[in-house]
Order: sequence, then structure tokens, then C-alpha cells
Amino acid sequence: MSLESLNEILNKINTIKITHKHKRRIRVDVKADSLTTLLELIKGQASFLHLSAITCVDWIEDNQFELVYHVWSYEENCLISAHTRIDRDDAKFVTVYDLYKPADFFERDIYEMYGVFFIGSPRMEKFILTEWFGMPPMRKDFDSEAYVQETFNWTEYNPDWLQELSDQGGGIAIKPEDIRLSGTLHNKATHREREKAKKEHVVGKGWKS
Amino acid sequence: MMKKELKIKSNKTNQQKQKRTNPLANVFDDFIDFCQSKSLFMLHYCTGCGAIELPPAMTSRFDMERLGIQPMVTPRQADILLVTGYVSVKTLKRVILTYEQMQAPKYVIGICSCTVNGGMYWQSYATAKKLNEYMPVDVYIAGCMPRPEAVLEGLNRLKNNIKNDRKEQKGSAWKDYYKNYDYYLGNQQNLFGKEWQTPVDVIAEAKLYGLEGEGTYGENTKKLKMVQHPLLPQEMKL
Amino acid sequence: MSFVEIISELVLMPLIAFVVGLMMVLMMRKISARLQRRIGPPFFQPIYDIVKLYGKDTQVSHGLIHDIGIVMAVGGYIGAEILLPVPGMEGIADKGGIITLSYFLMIPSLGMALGVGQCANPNGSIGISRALTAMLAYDIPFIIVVFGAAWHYESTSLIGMIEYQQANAWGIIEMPFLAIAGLFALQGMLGKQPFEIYIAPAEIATGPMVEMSGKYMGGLFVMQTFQLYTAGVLYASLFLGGGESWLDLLPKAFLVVAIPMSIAFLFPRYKTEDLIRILWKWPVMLALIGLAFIL
Amino acid sequence: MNLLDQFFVIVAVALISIAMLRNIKVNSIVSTLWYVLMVVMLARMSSVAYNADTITSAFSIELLGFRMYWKFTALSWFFSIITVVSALASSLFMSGDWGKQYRQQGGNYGLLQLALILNVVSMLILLASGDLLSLFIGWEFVSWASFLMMVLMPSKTAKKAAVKYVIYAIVGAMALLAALAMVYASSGSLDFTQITDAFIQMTDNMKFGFVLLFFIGFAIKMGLLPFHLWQAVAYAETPGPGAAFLGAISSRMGLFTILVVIVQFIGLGNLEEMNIALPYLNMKSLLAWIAALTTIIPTYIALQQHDAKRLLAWHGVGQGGYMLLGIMMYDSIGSAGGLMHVLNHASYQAALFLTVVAVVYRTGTSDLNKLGGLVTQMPLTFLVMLIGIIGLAGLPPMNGFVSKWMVYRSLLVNGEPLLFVAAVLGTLGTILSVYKLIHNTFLGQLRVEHQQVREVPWSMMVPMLGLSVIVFITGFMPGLILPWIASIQETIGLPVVTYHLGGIEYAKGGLDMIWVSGILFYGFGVGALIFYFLGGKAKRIHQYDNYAGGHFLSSEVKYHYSNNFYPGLMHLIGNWYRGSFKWMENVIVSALSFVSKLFENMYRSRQPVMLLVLVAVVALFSIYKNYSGAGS
Repeated sequence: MSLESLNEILNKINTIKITHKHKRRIRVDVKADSLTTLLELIKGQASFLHLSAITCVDWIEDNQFELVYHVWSYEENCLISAHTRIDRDDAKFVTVYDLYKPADFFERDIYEMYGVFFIGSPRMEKFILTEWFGMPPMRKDFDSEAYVQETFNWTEYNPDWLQELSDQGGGIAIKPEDIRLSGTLHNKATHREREKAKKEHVVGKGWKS
Repeated sequence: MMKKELKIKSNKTNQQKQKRTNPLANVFDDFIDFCQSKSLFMLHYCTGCGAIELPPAMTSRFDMERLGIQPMVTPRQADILLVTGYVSVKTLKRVILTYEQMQAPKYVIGICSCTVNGGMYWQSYATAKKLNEYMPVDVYIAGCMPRPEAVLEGLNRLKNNIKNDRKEQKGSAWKDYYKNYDYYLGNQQNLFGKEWQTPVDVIAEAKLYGLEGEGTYGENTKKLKMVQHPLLPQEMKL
Repeated sequence: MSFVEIISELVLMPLIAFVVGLMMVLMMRKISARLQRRIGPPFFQPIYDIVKLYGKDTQVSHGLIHDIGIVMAVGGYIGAEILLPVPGMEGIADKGGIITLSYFLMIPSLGMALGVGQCANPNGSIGISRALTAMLAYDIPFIIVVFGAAWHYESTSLIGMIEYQQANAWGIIEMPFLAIAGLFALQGMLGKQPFEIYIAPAEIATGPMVEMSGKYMGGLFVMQTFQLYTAGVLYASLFLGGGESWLDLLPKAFLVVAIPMSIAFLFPRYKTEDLIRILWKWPVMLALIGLAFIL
Repeated sequence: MNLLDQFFVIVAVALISIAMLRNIKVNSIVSTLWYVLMVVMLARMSSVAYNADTITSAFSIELLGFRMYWKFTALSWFFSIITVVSALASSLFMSGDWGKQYRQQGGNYGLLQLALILNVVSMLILLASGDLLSLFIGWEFVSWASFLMMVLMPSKTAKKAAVKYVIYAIVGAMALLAALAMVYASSGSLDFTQITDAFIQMTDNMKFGFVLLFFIGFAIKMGLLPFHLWQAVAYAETPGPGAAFLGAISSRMGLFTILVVIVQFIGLGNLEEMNIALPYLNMKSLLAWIAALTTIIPTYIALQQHDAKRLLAWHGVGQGGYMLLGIMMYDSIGSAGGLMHVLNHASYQAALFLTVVAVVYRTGTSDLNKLGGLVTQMPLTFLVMLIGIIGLAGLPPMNGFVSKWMVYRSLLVNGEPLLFVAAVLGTLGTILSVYKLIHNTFLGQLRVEHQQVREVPWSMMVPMLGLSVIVFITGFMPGLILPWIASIQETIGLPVVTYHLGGIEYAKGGLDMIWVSGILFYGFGVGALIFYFLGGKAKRIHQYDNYAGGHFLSSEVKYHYSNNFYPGLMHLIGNWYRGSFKWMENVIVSALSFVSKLFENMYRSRQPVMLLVLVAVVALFSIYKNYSGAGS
């Protein structure tokens, strides 16, 4: 199949934006409501039979999730990455399980990690984080560090030999405690914002409740 | 934001074993301690990269067997549990089950920085940080990863601890799990939720072998009683 | 035979077997260490292991049959030790012959199989299934060897066989093919590489030993010492002329055990069906050739 | 009336009373009491067994010029006591709660008891037969009585197996009848002694036919190779205790007749002189090889079964081989082993069948893949099965070891390495298979649905325990049985074995079971001392507290290994014997049906061409025959 005919198929979708990154990599951006149509088209007419992965990106500033469907064709040796964006507050999307069976696992994973619910997916339940009841941890507004500070304790380890080394001017430049407790590695503003956020709600808890 | 207050462990110093009056019995006990320190079967729970340092420690270069240490496969046979690397919350459940299935005297060695403080996963929401909050750890071997020399050094230190188990207060730590079970159980429940339980009935074990202490029962064990499905052994019935 | 003699034999023979077996275990581990260019365990390591296992503070039992299995495994071997004639103690050994003895050697396996079965661990059951299959494999050449020996010495009693050899020539000289086949079968009987599929630590978690802790494992360690001793002395009695004194017998027994050990650590392991195939092919062929010579 | 007449009167009255009694409870008690009385009568006749006497019944029939009479020899007595004791155990077993359950499930209990007594009566008639005609009549009675037992189960497989059995039985009867005709033709009488005379007068070819005809008749009943296919399914598909009875003794009637006709009257020495092909292969060694193959092939078929009853039934076929093998060795120790194995096998086989029936009674299945872990629920049944499988596998100290030891010893003495290996191969296969049986039923993980299962009631427990006591006692002191064996050997003209209470006296290695068991139990005692006095106490734990690589076990997780228990072995040898005999059976059946179709067609003249072709072939053949005859 030539490039032109592939383009022709893709262009059947009205709102599509096609970017040829490489002769084997095509990025397409579509609206959320035409994504399944696109997948159906390229599966049915252009031999893209293999769904390699579904990924999700959290664009917190735009208040959107971006879902990326990577579909591979063994005949064309070509990967189409179909990007689409959905609303972050009402994170729901329709499943592609009926088109691609492996989508089951990807969708379950995304549901667990981002909280995007896939309507019609066969097993929308816990996948890997069986003990996790808080906010989906890959969301940008989940603060892993704060969660860790809140949940875990630390071993104090200040041996004499390390003290001696420090006294001689050597040792560790930034002590682990400093990193953990004051956030030296991040700029102060982020840290302050985080402190503010902590005051407002308990991080990691109370999500969806 | 308040940090959750974890209960402070009760005093550990009262675990010194009473010396028997019969001198022969003492010699016998010392002999068993000596043999225990000379023969250690280890179960390596290879959770992370630290496991790669064990084969050199076992094979011809460093030869653990000359210290009487050899690898074993199941927790039932083993004396040492080597946790070699980061422990994710989900793995921790299995590590605890494995630890509880081991038979006393049992020792835990945490290898790599990850078991001490989470190591490079210190920010990760899914990785447990202090292993000794969930089970008594005898020796930590820090490093990322520790060299086989360090591993052997740690094992030697453990052997000395075992040899002096009855003589010194600072002995091996396994009894602490029975005597302060409530503390450990509380930490486990904080992480895994209220439904947490293992098929191993630690309290019954402590009762049977007379290993109960002040900290065996408490708030957390009461909570456990509420949700536990107790597994009684199947008795022969005529 | 006086009463005191019987009692002393009943007590002493298992004890000697235990001590000699400990040395054999040590030898086995030393050989493997040396082959892998290691130093190996210290001299008293087998004793440390057994004392440690019996000195464990806690241990688990899956029920009465689990306990009885261990008792049968150790007890069956103790019975077998008594039926093995050794220098100075032949009084009871003539009550059973080679057929009885080879049946006695199956009792520990059956006992252990029962105990493991009660543990309700499929790894253990798989191990037993493989161990019994291995038994089926190595017993065929072994039984041909036993037949050949009994036919050649015109006796089924081990004492008679030893007497014949001491009067004439050693069996290994008169029946070299059978002796080689017997050595082959011994490798399988001891469960050493390449015939140790039923232990397979990384695959089925040491199979039968999977749920054994403390004194249960200790019992199996004791059983191993008996097993090595039995194998060594039995082979020495069949083919190396037994022993007129302990100084004569022990080196032979150690040599016999050392040969499979030295071979063992050079091999990986065979699958079950390959194990049967190889044990039913080469040693059986050798044994039949040997048999054809003496019949 | 001598003792034998009294005995037969009792047996006849027992038969009538059991047939008449309609009340179930009374029927159970009465039938059990009759069997007890029969055992007592046999005990009164024990001089037959100890002194090799003969009791001849006063009753006889003149029929068409033949005098039929009945007598009891040591051999008949030996088989009779086994029959009656097995029947007693079965009857006692079914008299209590088992019978109740059987009726609730729609079985006809009265008919089952009747079938049992009919079997016993017909077997006793056969065992007491004094000449060939009474033997043949007894033979037919036995065949039809076991057929009655087999059709009691309503299942389709049972019916099919029973019909298959009848076909085999008819073939056997035909062969027997033909042999009888040969005897009659040569001597004009059907007395046992005429067999010897007839045999001596025959030509070599006729001798072969004669022996083979007898042998086929008897081998079919005993399930010897290649007639082993019918038996296991037919016996396994019989209602519980009936299977125990049939499995214990029924097929041994074939062995009895072999002993009477072939061993006693044709004589093994005569068989040895009948060379077949090579100097090594004569009629006796051929029979020995058939016996050896019978130990191997059915045993390994048993290894493949996943139904407990079928597994045992196949072992029943296989163990028959040991008996014949021992007898075919034609020396004192081997034949003693073979004969003793009849009793030993009956005792443990009945015990094993009864345990399986007990398990079925509680759990409703004998499928080995659907059981497991019952030892905590049914410990006594487990104990009986343990004793039984130790006996069946032939390990010390149970009785199976004694008889197998004797067979091995005799094979060793006679220098039969290949037969020896074959026998050992059978034993090893048995060990594998019985471990599978006990593991899959009693060991391993207990299923959730079996957690409420309890031990069977005493009415079932008592016969099982009684049989296992027999298994142990006769193993511990084989000298209790050996006098009977010695008189049998004297009666049927075999070398007589030298014995003592503990076993056999034999130059260069005898057997003393009292010592052997003593040493074994001493070993167990020391093992128990080591186990219970060294080391700390152990904690009893639940099965779910188990190593699973860190996995949490619960009732939802099936953590049990039962299906395809020996995959490595089956992968290798499974194809060697799978269906080869089935294939042969099918070939014969289809050839027969083809021929019958052919004749049917011819008879109805549907295919005149066929008739023409046949006539042409016959004509050509006769012409050829004529010419070739003329040419020479």
C-alpha cells in the first residue's frame, strides 16, 4: 500500500491532523469522538492489526488527558500513533476492546494509574496496585513525595565515621534528610505550593470519596 | 499535616533468657547455639539487584560454605531470610508471609540501601522504606550494591550475634516478632489495610512455644481478631 | 548367638552407619567443593547441620502421617543397616537376604512419600512422582545385577556372597560388566546428578523436602547418611569382597561412594523421560551382557 | 452323611433362605450368619488341609452313563475358605449402612445378596468337582453367577462389560468343551485320571491343541494375556462389596482348574517335554512367559487408570500372573509362593476394594482426580488401605511380600533372569500405581466439599479391619498358611515346601518373617525414638499454611497434584502399550462380523456373485489339491 492510499484512508476522518515523523511512524491527532472510527478504518482497510500499547499523558495545565493508541501493521511495517484528548474532570472514554483484544490490559492499567474509566471494557478492576485505595498515582496532582512523607518513617543513620569525614570537610554534600525534609532539590516555590496544597486536603487520601 | 504516630516499641531488654541452674543444661544450650551459628541455611528473597552479589559470595571466589552457610529453597528449611533489594508494598506481603513461614530461630538480613531507607526509591509511593518496621531485622548491609566482602562481613556479624544469643542482651532479634507482635502487626495493617492477615497464626505459635511478651497483644491484634478467618489444623477424627 | 550379642548388634549397627554416613556426607560435600575450586565445609559441618536442625525452637507438622513418614523413612533404613553384614556383626544379617534387603530399601521411599503426601504441597507430590519414576528406572539394572550376583555366588544371602568372594576372587574381577552396571544404578539410587530431577531446587523447590522444617528435615539428613552408607557397603559386599575387618571395608565403601560423587558434579540433570531412557538403555545392556557371560 | 455332605446341605439351605427372605434386615443378619456357619464347617473339615486327605460326597448323579461326583481335597478346601471368608467380609460390609444407601439409590439389595450367595454356591460346586463333567457344570454355573453380579449396576458401561464378559465366557466354555470331547474321544470316560491317559496317547500336534484348548478356557476366566481385556471393567462396574468379592476370588477359579487339570493331571513335567520352537521354549516356559507378561501389561494399564476401582481391578488381573508364574516354576518354593499368593491377594484385594467402596460411600466418587486429603476425615480407612497397598506392592512386613519373595527366590534358583526382571517390573509398577491410589484419595489437599466427611460406620469398618489383620498376621507368620500349601503340593504332585512358623527353610538364604518384621519394627521403633525424643515439639498447622512461593492459599486455590500423576513415565512408555491389545480385539471382532455378514448375505442370496466366487474358489482349490496330490 502506498503512502498516498494510506493518507487517503486517514483523510476520510474530517478533523484529522497527520504528521509524518518518519516513513514508518505516523502521528495522527483526532478528536475523541472519531478515534474508534479511525482505528476501525486502519484495522479494516490498512492492515493495522496489532495494538502495541495505549498510553496516557496527564496535561494538568490544559485540564486534559491525552490517550495515545499505538497501532502497528506487519505488512506496512509502520506504526500509527493516534493521539486524542479527553476532559480531565470527566475522565471517561470508550473501550476499543471489541476491536483489539489486548486493549483489555492497557485500559485496566490506565484506569488504575490515571483513573480514566473505559466504558465497556470487560475488567475495570484492580490490576497491579491491589492494595491501593488512594488517588491514581500517575496523575500529576498526586504528590508521591508528600505521600511517602506521610506514610513511611525513615531510618536515622548517622555513624561516627561519616561525622568524622564531614568534620574533615568531606562526606556527603547534601544529606538525605535535607532532601527529604526541605526539598532542596526542588525550587522553593514548588515546595511552598505543595505545603499549601497539603493544608487544603490530605494528599493521596479521600480521592473520589 | 500530622505524621501518623506509630507506637513506640516496648522495651526490648527483657528478652534475656533465664539461665538454667543445671550447668550441664547450660553447656547443652551453648552447644546448640554454637551449632546454630555454624550452620545457617539461607533463603534469598531476591527482590532487587542485590541478588546478583550472592552468587559470587557462594561460589569459588568467596565460598560461603566454608562458613557453614548454604542456600536453601523454601522458608521451612531456611534460617536466614535475605531480602536483597527494594521491597514494594505488594512484595512486602509475600516477604512477611515467607518470614512467618520460617521456623525459629530465624534471622533477617536486609541487603542494599533499599531495605534501609528505600534507597533510590525513596520517593516512590509503592516501595516500603524501613524493613524493620514490619519484621525484626538482625543485620542491615548497606550499599548499592554491597560487595560480596560486605555480605560475608554481615553474615559473620550475624554468626557472632547467634553465638552470643544467650550470653548477651544484644542477640538475634527473632523473638521480638513474637513478643512485640502488636507493633509489627500495626505497621503491616497501616500499609495493607484492616483486612490484612496471613495463613500463619503467629499468636497461637507464640502461645504454644511460650514466646508471648507484653507486646504480643494489643489494639492491633484485637483488630486482627475481628477480621481473621482462623485456620485450625485438621484433626484426625474417628 | 547370645542375647547380648543381638542387642549389641541392634544398637551398634545403626550407630556405626550413622557415623560413617556423616563422614560420607562430608566427603561428598568436600568433593563437590574441590571440583568447584572451593574450600568446602569444615570437618564437623554435617554434625552442625543435624544438631542445628534438631535444635530448632519451632517446627511445623501437617499431621500424624507427616510425622510417621519421617519415622518410617529413618526406621526403614535402620532396619536395612541391620540386615547389612559388616565385619564382626553378621549374626542378624543372615535372617534376610539380598531380596529382602532390596525391598527394605524401598520402605524409606514409601514412608517419605506418605509423609510428603500429607503435607498437601504439589511440589512435594511432583517430587515423589519423579522419585518413584526414577526408582522404576534404576531398579531394573539394579535387579539384573542382583540376579547376576546371586546366580554367580549361588546364594541370596550377602554373607554367602562375601564368603565366596573371599574364598575365590572379587566380583568386580569375575563380573566386570555387572559391576559397571551396578555403579550406574548406584548413581540413580543415590539421587545424584544427572539423576536428581526429583529434587530440582529451582523448579519444584526441592520436591519432597518442601515442607520439612526442623527435626523433620533433620530426620531426612540422618536418612541421607544411612543412604550413603548402605549404598557403599552394599556395593562393596556385592562386588568388592566385603571386608574382613573394618579397615578393609571402610576404604572400599568410601571409594564406592566417591565415584558417583565425583561424576555427579560434572553433569547437569536429565528430564524424567530421558532419565528412564538412559537407565533402561546403557546399564541394562551392560548388565545383560554381563549376565550372558556368567549364565 | 459326612462333613462334606453336611456342608453342602448348609450351603443349599443358605441359598434357599436368602432367596426366600424378603425382609432386608433379617436377610442381612441371616446371610452373614450362614457365611459364619460355612467358615465353621470348613474349619471342621480342616483335616483335609493339614493332612492332605480327601472327603468324597456320598451324593452322586448318573447321567448318560457318566457318574458325576463331588469331593474335597486340600486344594478345594484352600480355595473354598478364601471364597467363603471373602463372601463373609462382603456380606458383613453390605449388611449395615452401605445396604441402606444402596437401596436409597435404587439398588435391589436382596438381589445383590442373592447374587453373592449364588456365586459362592457355584464356586463351591466347581471347587468340589470330582470329574470333568461336574467341573464343566460348575464352570458354567460360576460364569453365569458372576454375570448376574455384573449386570446389577444400572450403568451402560456395566452392561457393556457384562455382555463382553459373556462372549469371552462362551468362547472359554467352547474351548473347554472341545477339550472334554478330546478326552472322551480317546478314553470314553470323563474321569480326571483319563486326562493323563488321553494325553499320553496323543500325537505331538494333538497335545498342543489339547493343552491350548484347556488353557484358553481357563485363561479367559483368569484374565491371562491375551484375554485380559474383559475383566477389569466388568469387576469394577459391580456394586461395591460385590466388586470386592469378585476381585478377591472369582477369577482365581481359572487358576484352580489350571492346577487341577494342567498341573495335577497333565503334569508340568509333560509340558516341559513339549518343545515349541527352540530348546529354550517349551510349553511350560510359554505359560511362564504368558504369566510374566500378565504381571507387566495389566499392571501398567492400571497405572494409567484414574478410577480407583478400575485401578484395583487391573491390578487383580496383573497379580494373577504372579500366581501362575510361581506355579510354572515347578519347584517347591515357587509353587508355594504362587499358591500362597492366591490367599494373600484375596485378602488385601478385598480390603482395598472395601476401602474404595467406603470412600465412595462417603464422597460419592471413586474418581482419583476428584478426591484428596481424606486421611484426617477417615483415618481408619486410610490405615486399612495403607496395609492393603503395602501387601499389594509386596513390601515387608505384609503377606504380599512373602509370596512374592518365594516367587523371586524360585526364579533366582531356576536361573530365569528375564522372568525375574519381568516380575520385578510388575512389582515396581504396582508400587507406583498404589502410591498414586493412596495419595490421590487420602493425601494431598482436602477438597472443600469433603470437609464434613466422616469415618464410615462400624458395620463397614469391621470387615475391613478384619481383612487387614489377616493381611498382617499371614505376613508376620506365614507358617500359619504354609501347612495348607504343603498339603496342596502333596495332593497335586508338586515338590513339597519345608516351612516353619516364620517362613521357609531353604539352603543358602531362607526367609524368616518373624525376624524380618522384628528388625523392621525395631527400626521403626528407633526412628520413633529419634523423632519423638529429640528436638522440640511441632506445631500442627492447616493445609493452607503451606509453601507456595509466597502466594496466599485459600479454599479457592486448588493446590493439589493428582491428574496424570506420572507424566514423565507416561510420556515415554505410554505409547508402547496403549491400545495394542484393544486393536487386536477390534480386529478380531470386525473380522468376525465381516465373516458373519458375508455368510448372512450368502444365506439370503442377496449377492449371487459372492456365492459364485466362493464356489469358484472352492472348486479351484480342490482341483489344485487334486493335482498337487497326484503330482507327489
